[in-house]
Amino acid sequence: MEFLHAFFIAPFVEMVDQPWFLFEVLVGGLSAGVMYSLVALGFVLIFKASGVFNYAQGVMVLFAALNLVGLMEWGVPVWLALILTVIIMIGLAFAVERLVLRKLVNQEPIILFMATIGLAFFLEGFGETIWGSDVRPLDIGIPDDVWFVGDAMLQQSDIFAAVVASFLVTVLALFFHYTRIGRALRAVADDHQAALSIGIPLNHIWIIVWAVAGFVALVAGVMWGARLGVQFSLAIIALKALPVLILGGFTSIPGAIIGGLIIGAGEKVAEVYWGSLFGGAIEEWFAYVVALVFLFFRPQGLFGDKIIERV
Amino acid sequence: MFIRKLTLAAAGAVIGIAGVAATAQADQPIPSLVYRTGAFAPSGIPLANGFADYFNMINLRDGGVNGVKLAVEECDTGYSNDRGVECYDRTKSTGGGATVYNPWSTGITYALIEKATADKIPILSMGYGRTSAANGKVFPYVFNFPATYWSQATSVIQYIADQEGGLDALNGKRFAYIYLDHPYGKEPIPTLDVLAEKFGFTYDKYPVPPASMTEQKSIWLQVRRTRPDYAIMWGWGAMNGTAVREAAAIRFPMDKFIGNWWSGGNDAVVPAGDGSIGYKSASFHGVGTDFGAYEDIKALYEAGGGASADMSEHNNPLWARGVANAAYVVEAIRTAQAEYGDRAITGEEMRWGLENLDLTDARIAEMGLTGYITPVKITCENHEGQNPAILVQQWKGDQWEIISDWVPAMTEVVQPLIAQESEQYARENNITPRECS
Amino acid sequence: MSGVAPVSGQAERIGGELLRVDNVSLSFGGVKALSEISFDIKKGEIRSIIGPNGAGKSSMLNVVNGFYQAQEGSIHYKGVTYAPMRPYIAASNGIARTFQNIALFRGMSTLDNIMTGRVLKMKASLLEQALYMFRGKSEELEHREHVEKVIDFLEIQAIRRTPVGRLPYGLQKRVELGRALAAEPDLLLLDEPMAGMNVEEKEDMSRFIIDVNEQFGTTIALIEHDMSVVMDLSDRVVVLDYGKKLADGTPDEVRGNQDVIDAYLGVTHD
Amino acid sequence: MFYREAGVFKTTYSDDMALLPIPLDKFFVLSVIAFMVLVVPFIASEYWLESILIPVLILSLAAIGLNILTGYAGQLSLGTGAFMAAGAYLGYKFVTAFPDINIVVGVLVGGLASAMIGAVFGAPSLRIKGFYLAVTTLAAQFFLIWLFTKQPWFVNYSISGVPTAPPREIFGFLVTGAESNETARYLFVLSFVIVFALIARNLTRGRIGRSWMAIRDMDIAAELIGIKPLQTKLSAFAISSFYCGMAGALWAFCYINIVEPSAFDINRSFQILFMIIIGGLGSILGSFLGAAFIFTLPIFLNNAATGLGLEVSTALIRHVEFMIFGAMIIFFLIVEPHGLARMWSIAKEKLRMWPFPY
Repeated sequence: MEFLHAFFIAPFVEMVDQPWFLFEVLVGGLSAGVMYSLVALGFVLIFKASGVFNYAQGVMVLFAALNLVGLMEWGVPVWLALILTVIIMIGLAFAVERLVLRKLVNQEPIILFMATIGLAFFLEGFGETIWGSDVRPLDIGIPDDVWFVGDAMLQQSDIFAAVVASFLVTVLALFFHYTRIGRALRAVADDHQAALSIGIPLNHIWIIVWAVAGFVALVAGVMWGARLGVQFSLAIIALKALPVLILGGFTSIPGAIIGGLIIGAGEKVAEVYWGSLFGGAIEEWFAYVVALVFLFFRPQGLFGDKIIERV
Repeated sequence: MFIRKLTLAAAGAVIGIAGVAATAQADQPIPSLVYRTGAFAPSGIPLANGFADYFNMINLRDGGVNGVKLAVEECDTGYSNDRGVECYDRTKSTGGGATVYNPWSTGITYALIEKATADKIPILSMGYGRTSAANGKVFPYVFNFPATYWSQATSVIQYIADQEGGLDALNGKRFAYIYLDHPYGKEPIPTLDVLAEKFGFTYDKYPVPPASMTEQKSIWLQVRRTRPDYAIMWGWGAMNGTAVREAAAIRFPMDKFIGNWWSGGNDAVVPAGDGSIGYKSASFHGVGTDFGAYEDIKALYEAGGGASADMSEHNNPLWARGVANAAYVVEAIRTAQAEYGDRAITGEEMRWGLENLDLTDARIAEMGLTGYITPVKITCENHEGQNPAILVQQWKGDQWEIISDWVPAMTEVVQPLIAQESEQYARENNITPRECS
Repeated sequence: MSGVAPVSGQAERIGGELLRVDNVSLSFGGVKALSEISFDIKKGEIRSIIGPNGAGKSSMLNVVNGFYQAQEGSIHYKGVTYAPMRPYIAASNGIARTFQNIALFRGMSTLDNIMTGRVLKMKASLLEQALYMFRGKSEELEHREHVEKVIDFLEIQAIRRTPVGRLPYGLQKRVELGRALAAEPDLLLLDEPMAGMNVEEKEDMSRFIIDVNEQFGTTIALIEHDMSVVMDLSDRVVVLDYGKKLADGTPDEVRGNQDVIDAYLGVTHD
Repeated sequence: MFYREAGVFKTTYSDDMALLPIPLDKFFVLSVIAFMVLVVPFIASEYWLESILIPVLILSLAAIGLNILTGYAGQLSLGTGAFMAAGAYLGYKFVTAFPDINIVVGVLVGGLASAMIGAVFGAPSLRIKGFYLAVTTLAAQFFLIWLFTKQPWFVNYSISGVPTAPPREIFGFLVTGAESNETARYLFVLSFVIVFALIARNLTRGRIGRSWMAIRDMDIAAELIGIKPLQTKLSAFAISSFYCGMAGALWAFCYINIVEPSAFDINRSFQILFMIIIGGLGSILGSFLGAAFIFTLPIFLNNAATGLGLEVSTALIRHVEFMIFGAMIIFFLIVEPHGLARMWSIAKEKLRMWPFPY
């Protein structure tokens, strides 16, 4: 009885009692969600264009951030470090296409998926070999003051992250709609033959899309690194992008964003209001279990394409 | 179906044996269960460096302890319990048998107590591990001087009371206890429960899962809502830096945020930048490079034998702790050698050395560590030492500064708990406590 | 098509109704794939379904063995009415099939593929299988013997141990037929068994179909594009176009039907 | 021309379907088993038994488990660690609740409990597949580990949450706990592994194994020939988890001697996945090869560095290890998706032809 009360009634009473706090929790959750979204976005880009489920996206985020921090530690100015990191990520795209994707073309998706797990491990080891495994603070001048909205305290960095994320999404949307390459990428998602008929070889499409995903990873890495510091153990958190994808659908960019926000806000609300009931730390698995339950009802995700099986 | 494995195994065997043989028999093998990789590396690296530096300095300066070279053999545990056990098994018989284990992890310590006891190798869990192992009658092979977690918890509460104007002022106070969800973080909870009841304060527990310890947003949101009078932290690895950072972000008053001595390294305060100024933590040794023996360590670095990539790391209390730990080990070896002769001693002899360790101020001065490590005297029944106490240090933005005198533990609270827990352990495991006369 | 023996002895070979499709309609998201189709299949006959591409032939077979569930109509099989049919019911009541695009288990050997055809007849418990004792062993042996007969019948002894993914197309088709035969079906659904084959392979396959029908008395429903094969093999033919039934009758009747001729020659409907 | 099958004529299907139809193979396997049982305990050092053979054998068992699910039934799982944990914690619970019942039963109960949990988390596999399923197995990974860490009931309310394995005997020999002799533990683990490897072999070549592979290769066709997808997938999940659960219980009881969560975290799940990819998907032999390879590679690297007199930091070795694993996964997927097991059979084929090139 007591448990039922604590589960069904008390949390809601609290929410109504202290609306400013609920607001803060939601904002905090959404800002965590933006981070998931940024990782998920990279997944979606690659999945749409090449059908590859890139498990390594989370590690790519950290790899990009680590390169940036590492270069900055060498005294490279921020702008140059950013450019160099983008070049590194493009180089990575080339290497992945040449050494991995090209050799696994026409393999089953699950094989490619496992190959990206291998890639994730390789990148992690490679990044740590070069840069070491310390946690590195990333300071590129993202504001870290607070604003008060009524009683609620908002972190400027959270707002900043949200702004950057929406900017990035807008840029990507424009890129997909108004550039030749962008249109080709969309075409290839629907039909590989169609893309070829536009005159862009499939290999190039792959390189481009991995490079774009690398760029998204860098943005995510910067936001993330500024908030939590840069180190590879964050890859575990980056894994949360997977349930986000299930929620949002594997092929939908808006899905990745909205899925991320739902997961982020949901897990924070669950943890703050219900966590202590179960001994805390339920946000470890909350996202995955939500995804699991969701799969029973809508396997294609909120915005994904419906799966039709044929013989 | 097994044969291929055997071929592989055989290939490994050749190299495996070569590896084992690399440590010469005459040296004193000192396994070091480090974690230079993974999420706990930020804390583990300075510890491992300080630990190695002191031994190597002794080798360089004195040619070892009475002519016996100290051979440090590192094995990376990643702070994971099972890999700690693997490392133990892997290193326990190298070079004529391990001298003593310093697991650098409460979880690994718990995992090794029975094994090491069966193998007759002592464990020195300096300021961590199983608190009730302070009872040397039940745990002859485990040492946890100069203070245990339970003692530390009482000292921290005592310190808060001192700040607030006496133990009575604790009544009605609310604390937040933020801890790594690991044997380490759970260890002081029974004591905190006793203290809460005794002094009438309450505390909320916030476990931080090791797998995602850099994501603490929801914890600090709750701290912000409950507005506790003090926040106490048992954190480690990347958790420390994140916690201090998040605390700064919600504008939690830093001088009311007290970490235990493992949350008092540079890794805890650097990530938050200026936001962490004023953060406090416990300690049980000095900090900085202002001690006599440091000249010899500098010589080691000049000779190219230092472990730290950057000597600025030596301002980190965790590096100092590695040095302190090594210094205790060296003194225990000396003690054992005085009894058994100047040669590489066995684990069993080392146990005797630890149990008869009597490190006086005079001896500490000879070592050039005055003000750096604290005197201890170990007896057969008490493996925690006689006067468990903490220092409180505060982060000033570029360095730590000791801001308190020794805050003694409430031994009257801790001792009965130790007795009770260790006796229960003895009962459950059919151990007859030995006689100490 | 020379070389295919004329069907003989129809009178005693063909029995009563085995399966009847009643007013079946099937649509995918608003697009009608089949509308109000009815026909029957008699015991022991070779029944063909023909029609241009996209006529709904494969969908028809899929409805019969329950892979697609028709929104309307019912399937009567061996005197029982199913609305709709379910795959497991179909398989366990003796309906087996092959597929237009080969649906073999590519990672498994020919032998194992055909053995899977016997799966419904094997009853050994998990424990018996785990220990390879009692029924776990005896069953394997017993069914292996049957499968070897199928292998002999289809003349594929030499590729017994080869993973089917490595076999040429024609042989894969044959293995797939073998898998269906291993189930000792009462009704065998063949979806374009000769697609993509050369003349010799087609002759072989035709021979197997006739032999199956004659030797084992298996009823066969066949989709095929090659008209001469259809006309030679079939007892009766159903013609579909745009999901509708155009004609139904003996090969000769169908051949003379004006609608069928129009459909095949591409005359626009008006 | 020493290794050959020519001249071996099988006159019954029974002979042909024997576990090892080629006499030389049979002789070979039997002698390896005999060697492992009769010779190894006498020649292997404590270090070898305790730090290499025991863990490799246990991990082989877990790899067989995952191979049943992923290699045979085609369902990718990233939750192997959690299913091992289920076996370890529930096995521990059972063993401490019924101290008089034989430890063998304890390990089996751990396996059974894990099998049930595996079946529950396998349930979504009916509707989803591929990486969708992989994500739900991550749910199992994170949820179960959380559950075992958070609920003190699972560890009998031990303060540290890291209880030690209780000492238990078989035929008067201690086989678990810190006091037990490593040879006894080795033989205990080995007998489990031999028995269950044989059982796995029987299962995978029989009806249920063919059903698994049919579902893996083409689930729709499998359903249409009468293989029930739900039953087949769930049986794969349950049996796979049974193996993993036993491996988890053995890991806790006979290897690290403690019951604790970090041994079963997501890295363990990946480690075992790597074992089956490198060893060979869909191969029992490959499970052994992969386990031995992945487990000994870091030790090998370590000793190689020391042996060559290189001053390499422990951290660097670990990082290099990650790189090598990652690169090898990609390499094997590209060059030899059937892993070491296939390389072994190619070698055998070569041996059969030897000394002729064809």
